[in-house]
Amino acid sequence: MSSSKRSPIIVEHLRKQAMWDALSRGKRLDGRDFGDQRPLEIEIDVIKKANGSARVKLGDSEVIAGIKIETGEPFEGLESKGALIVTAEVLPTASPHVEPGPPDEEVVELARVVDRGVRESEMVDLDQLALVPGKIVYTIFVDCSVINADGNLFDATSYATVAAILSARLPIFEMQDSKVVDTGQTKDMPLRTIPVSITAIRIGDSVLIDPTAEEEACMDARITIDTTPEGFCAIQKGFAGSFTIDQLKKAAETARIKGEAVRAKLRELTGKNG
Amino acid sequence: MSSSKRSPIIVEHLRKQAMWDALSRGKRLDGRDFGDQRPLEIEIDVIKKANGSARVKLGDSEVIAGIKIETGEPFEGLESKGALIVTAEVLPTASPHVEPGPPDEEVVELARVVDRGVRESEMVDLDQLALVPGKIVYTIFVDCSVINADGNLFDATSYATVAAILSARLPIFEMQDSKVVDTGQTKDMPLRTIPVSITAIRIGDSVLIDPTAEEEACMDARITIDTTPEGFCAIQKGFAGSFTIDQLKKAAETARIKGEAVRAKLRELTGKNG
Amino acid sequence: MSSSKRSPIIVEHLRKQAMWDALSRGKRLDGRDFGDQRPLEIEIDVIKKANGSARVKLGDSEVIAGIKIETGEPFEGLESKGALIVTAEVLPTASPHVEPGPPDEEVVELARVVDRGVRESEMVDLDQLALVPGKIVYTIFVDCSVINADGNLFDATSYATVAAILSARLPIFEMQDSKVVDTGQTKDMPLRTIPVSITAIRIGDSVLIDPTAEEEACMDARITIDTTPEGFCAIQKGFAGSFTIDQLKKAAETARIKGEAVRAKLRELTGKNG
Amino acid sequence: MDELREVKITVGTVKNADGSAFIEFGKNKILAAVYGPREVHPKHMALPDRCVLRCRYHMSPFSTDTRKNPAPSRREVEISKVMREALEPALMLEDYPRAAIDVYVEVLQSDGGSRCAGIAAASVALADAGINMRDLVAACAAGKVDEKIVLDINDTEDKEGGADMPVAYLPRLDQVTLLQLDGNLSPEQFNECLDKAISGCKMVYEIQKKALMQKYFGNETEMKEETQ
Amino acid sequence: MDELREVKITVGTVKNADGSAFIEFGKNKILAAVYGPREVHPKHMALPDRCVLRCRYHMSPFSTDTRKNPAPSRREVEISKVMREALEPALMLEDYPRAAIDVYVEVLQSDGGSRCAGIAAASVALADAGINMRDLVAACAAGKVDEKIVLDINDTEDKEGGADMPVAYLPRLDQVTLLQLDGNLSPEQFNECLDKAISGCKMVYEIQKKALMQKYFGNETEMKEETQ
Amino acid sequence: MDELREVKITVGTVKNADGSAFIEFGKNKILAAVYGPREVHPKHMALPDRCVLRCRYHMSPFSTDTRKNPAPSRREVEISKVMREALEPALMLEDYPRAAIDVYVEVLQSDGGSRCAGIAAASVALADAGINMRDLVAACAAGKVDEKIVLDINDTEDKEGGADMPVAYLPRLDQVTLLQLDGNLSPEQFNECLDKAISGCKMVYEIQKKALMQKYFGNETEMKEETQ
Repeated sequence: MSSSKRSPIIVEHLRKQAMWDALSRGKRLDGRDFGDQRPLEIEIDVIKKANGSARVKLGDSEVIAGIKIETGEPFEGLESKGALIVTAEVLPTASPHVEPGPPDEEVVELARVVDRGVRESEMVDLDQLALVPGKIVYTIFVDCSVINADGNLFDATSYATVAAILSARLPIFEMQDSKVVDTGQTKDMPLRTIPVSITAIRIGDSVLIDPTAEEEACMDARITIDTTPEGFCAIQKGFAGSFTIDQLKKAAETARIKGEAVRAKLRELTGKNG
Repeated sequence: MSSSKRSPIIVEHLRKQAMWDALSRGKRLDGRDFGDQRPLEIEIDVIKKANGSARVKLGDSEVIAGIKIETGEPFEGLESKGALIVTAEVLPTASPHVEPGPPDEEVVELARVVDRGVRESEMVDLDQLALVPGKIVYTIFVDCSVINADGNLFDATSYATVAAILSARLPIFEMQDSKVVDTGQTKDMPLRTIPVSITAIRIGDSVLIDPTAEEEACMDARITIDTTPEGFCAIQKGFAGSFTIDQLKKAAETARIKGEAVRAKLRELTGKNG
Repeated sequence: MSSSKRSPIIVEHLRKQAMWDALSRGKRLDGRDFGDQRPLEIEIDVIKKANGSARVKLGDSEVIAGIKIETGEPFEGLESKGALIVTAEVLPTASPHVEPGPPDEEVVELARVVDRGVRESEMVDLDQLALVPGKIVYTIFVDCSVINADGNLFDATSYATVAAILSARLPIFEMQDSKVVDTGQTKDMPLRTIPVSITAIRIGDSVLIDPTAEEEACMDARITIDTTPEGFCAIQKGFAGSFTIDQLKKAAETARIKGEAVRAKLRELTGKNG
Repeated sequence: MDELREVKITVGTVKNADGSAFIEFGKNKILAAVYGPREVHPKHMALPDRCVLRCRYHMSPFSTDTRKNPAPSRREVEISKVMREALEPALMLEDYPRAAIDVYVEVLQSDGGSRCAGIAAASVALADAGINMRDLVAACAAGKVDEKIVLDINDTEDKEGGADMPVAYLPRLDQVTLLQLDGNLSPEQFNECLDKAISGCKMVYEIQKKALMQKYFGNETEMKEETQ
Repeated sequence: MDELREVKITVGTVKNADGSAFIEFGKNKILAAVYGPREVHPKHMALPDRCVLRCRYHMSPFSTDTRKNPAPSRREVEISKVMREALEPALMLEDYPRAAIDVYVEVLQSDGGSRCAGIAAASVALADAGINMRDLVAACAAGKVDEKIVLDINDTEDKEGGADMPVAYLPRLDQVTLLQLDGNLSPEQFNECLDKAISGCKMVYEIQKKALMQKYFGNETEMKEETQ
Repeated sequence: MDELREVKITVGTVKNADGSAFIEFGKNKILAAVYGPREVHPKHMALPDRCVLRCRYHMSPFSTDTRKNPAPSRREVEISKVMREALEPALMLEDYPRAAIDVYVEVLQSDGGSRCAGIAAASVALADAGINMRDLVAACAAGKVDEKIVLDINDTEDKEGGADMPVAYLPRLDQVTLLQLDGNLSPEQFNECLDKAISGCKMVYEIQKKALMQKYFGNETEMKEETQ
């Protein structure tokens, strides 16, 4: 069951006051402009045992994504498509506030929002990933481990997921005597586009992208917007606050512009188009 | 592990006192005689997506039962029979005392007692529901959701279950190329009889049927008796108290008489015999 | 997640003091020498519904092991071998400190260490237990229930497991029309050797075998050593303390000598060699 | 294309609850019940200066085309969260320190747009429970079908190549409290779709108000409205 | 037909327990152990004016024809509940306020009637633990085989077309504390079956008493009985 | 045969942690992070006279040849326990009464000997967190391959007919805190294998010390060592 939580009142109040003072002067506590992303480092092929992998540092938030490709049964209603599953775990290494255990609602939301961006953009052409349509299909697991958490896990996890997919090699499976055999060979993943997530938060009247953990502690509302070169493919408003229609339309426009810069970086790093 | 619970002592004591006073005058707090059932409303086909459904109001207790019919493997030891599974959830909407979560022992008992009445009466002729005996059989799920709880959930849930089964249409499945195919057509469920549950409780020396939540809070013991036109098919004594042999035999007789009235109502409503 | 626990300080302190006093005089509180095992009773075929069973009393620790043999899929990577699974439950009957529920880390360790001794000794020739290699194999469950706990559950559970395996008869399954059929006949289990577990603990500078619960409450470290007639097959150092290299080598030697006596007892009881 | 499916809201359908509403939204049949403000258990979850809001969105096993496993799915966990976050901005939680309000939404029959219908019903149930609110939370989805932006998509329309955008909105305050998108929209389509969803929210808002008036003022209101 | 299977009860078989009993009832082999009265954990579960009774009925994986999954099944949850409710009326729980009594019943080998055998053993274990009791709880099933009402059905007789009625009974107080029925009985058969089960309970009661006497008074008692 | 695979330890890699280390040990890539000493939740788990040590060993789903289910396996539960017990003797837990220290070990890529590599990394992370320690815990496995006793077995060597003996060791105190064996060894082989594992531990110990020196004294140290 979903339930609202919060920090001690005084602390929350003082923190918000300092944050508001800075924002009212048009600046963030770390000196960035509202539309600035923190430094972004992406490294691929960091896990040799995985079929694809990436490590992303967005400011001090750090995420590793690893891909394992197997075969399995198709999803119900999607019998002639490969299956793609994104999971996320915020490791207890990531901050003093994480407890080991099954994912809570925030982590479930994180995994589902990242999954949605990849799925709805149709980044991977799942139509090409059925071995025996209706019976056996490729199953692509993208598992994300958040190693250090300093805000905006949505974007950091999404970039790690997308970079891992772009870097992945597809093992060539074949049917022999009605059994799946790994030929030991690989080929390119069938890719169509590169989705990019941009998350913004509202604090008072200010809307800023790529928030730190400190900024998230003061946020009134959050929005995560996934774009492709053609437009939008997934959106998730989060946190117990609201946006005006105008703020949403501006955030959407910002997501397109800032997203293009990240997309260029991903293209350059992986040599893939989309 | 099963464990006994209880309300505050004084409250329990005062409540019992008022209840005893009334019962000693031969009356219940809501004016009914000991052998009177509360008003019973049954409506069928309330959920169009289900293969059968019913909504039951017994006084202020309200239950919806919905049936989904699929195919699956038979139960072990019952290889040539269809599978019938009754589940129950007391929704957190039903009372301030329900917490969302996996079913506790009371809800497990509720589901199992309702299931037992249907199963032991052999209401549904499961012998006719094997597609490929030993391999693929019809699987009939009857899922019950208690929406509002005001006592005697056993009977309310049982009536919803029985009415949903009586109203259900069986989808016609066929084997084609060793795969199950839904032909899109339906037929009558193979029915044999109509079981009816009557629950009585003992408070002091009084035995009364169809208790309200208020009466259950004062009960010393409970008994649920399922009858068919021919006799008895399932019984469950519940709660941490006892009955004399004489009280049990009288309760059994009452269950036959009162059950016949409910059975007549079910026959009339659904046009089914049994 | 693994976490350290402990009893009240004073109690622990007083108990250790008395224990140290005795051990400094070269004696244990129950009068045994450091290398003495408590009386060991082993009875086989105690559960007729099982394919093999044994009841072991080691001092006041009592364990029943029962074997069920079925067919199933092989383990991954071990496609042409039968599957052997040892589980353990410390029943809540066993001591006032056990709570019913899923196994905690101590019980997980108990089951895995007992399993390891049987598995690594290659006691059962699993190569002979594939029905259709890669598809259907014999699955041997050895389930252990600790009925009363008075220390050294590792050895008591291991002896019960080994005795149950030695006493077991293998049902003869056959493939008929690509289905498994139980012929109703049985044959000898394919056995290779008899592993024996000997557990020692360190209290201060003393190393003693077969500890009671009282002695375990004072222990600094524990070591469980499984031997075969040829040497060692499995070891587990446990508890949050340490041994010197010299202590370990001596404990290993003791395990060989004391283990041989238990092995002789098992041979005699079951008529099996190994 | 710019019309809602048939929407019907009945207030006060669950006898034991402090507030409740039953919504039929197309083929959706959804029950919302509210308990609270009431004591928080366990106590350490209470907040000293405001109320804790808890929310459960759950689908009955018989509510879907294929039987739904009764255990909560990851989808239900996520919807419970966004639903709570969509309702919270409308509530004056600071009026009930140390207490909890529980909102239970049960989908008895599902169709497209169940989360919006659930939010609309929950909002009415909260009002029925007498909780102090800044505004009702209206909710409605818009989307894309065959490259056209349309209001209020049902099950059969919500298919491949389309897009679905559920929105929750506080009409008096002009605030969006839920916005999700599944599917591809061009920048122009995005703006059109958002505007259309907001217009749908406003239609739902009228139905919500009418249902509450109907319960609390009954035929009197209806007659007044008819004579206006 | 009106005879019990062989029943043997041994008292005090589990060294660490405050009370215990081992029953062999036909092919059933069942252990019951009692801990308490003792402190309740967690404390908020304690009752100010009486003792909490907790009960677990559990089957060992090797106790059944096909291996039983060690996790508690719904059947075990239900039997734990009816077993507790069958025992509770015999106990003077008001003598131990704020405490708990735990009853653990482990089926090592199962046969027909394991819940009755378990109740009988648990009742003896409670007496062995020195708990204040109004009476021992005797338990026995009767049923229908081939249209005849018979006492104490075993595994192989309990099949399709039959009926099974487990009963628990306090002989001194003439109170029934457990009554279940699976299977079809005519009104006449019902009365006959219940009476037969009660008569079986009375036989079990004698065996329970004898087992306790045997432990506490040993051969002395046996000799006395023989000379009577 | 008596050489370690390549071992590289980097200290302080997890920004938020109180102490951390990243170890590459052959193809193992393992992260260890330490939080504490800090308050214990729930409070009743605190100990009045010393610190509670908690330990989690966990494998990322992508760390293994076949994808690992993210839920903790029984193997991970056991390793978490022996890892904690291997670290505890090195820590001065009595210096932090009523507090807890949490050690999280995450295997990002696994190879043979991951528990030893994890212990080595965890020990360095504890030192980096400033926890009072009697010694670093060094760890290394030895084993049997083709009837020969060898140091530090990797994944491909660890196969049927072999043996694997992971060991953890406090070099300054000459104490063994972890010893496991899987596989058959003659008495002579056992002694040889244990000695070889200890010698491996001593090599790992030097690498651990160097990594800590590198972080805290940087190039200065390196230069000093080179001139020695």
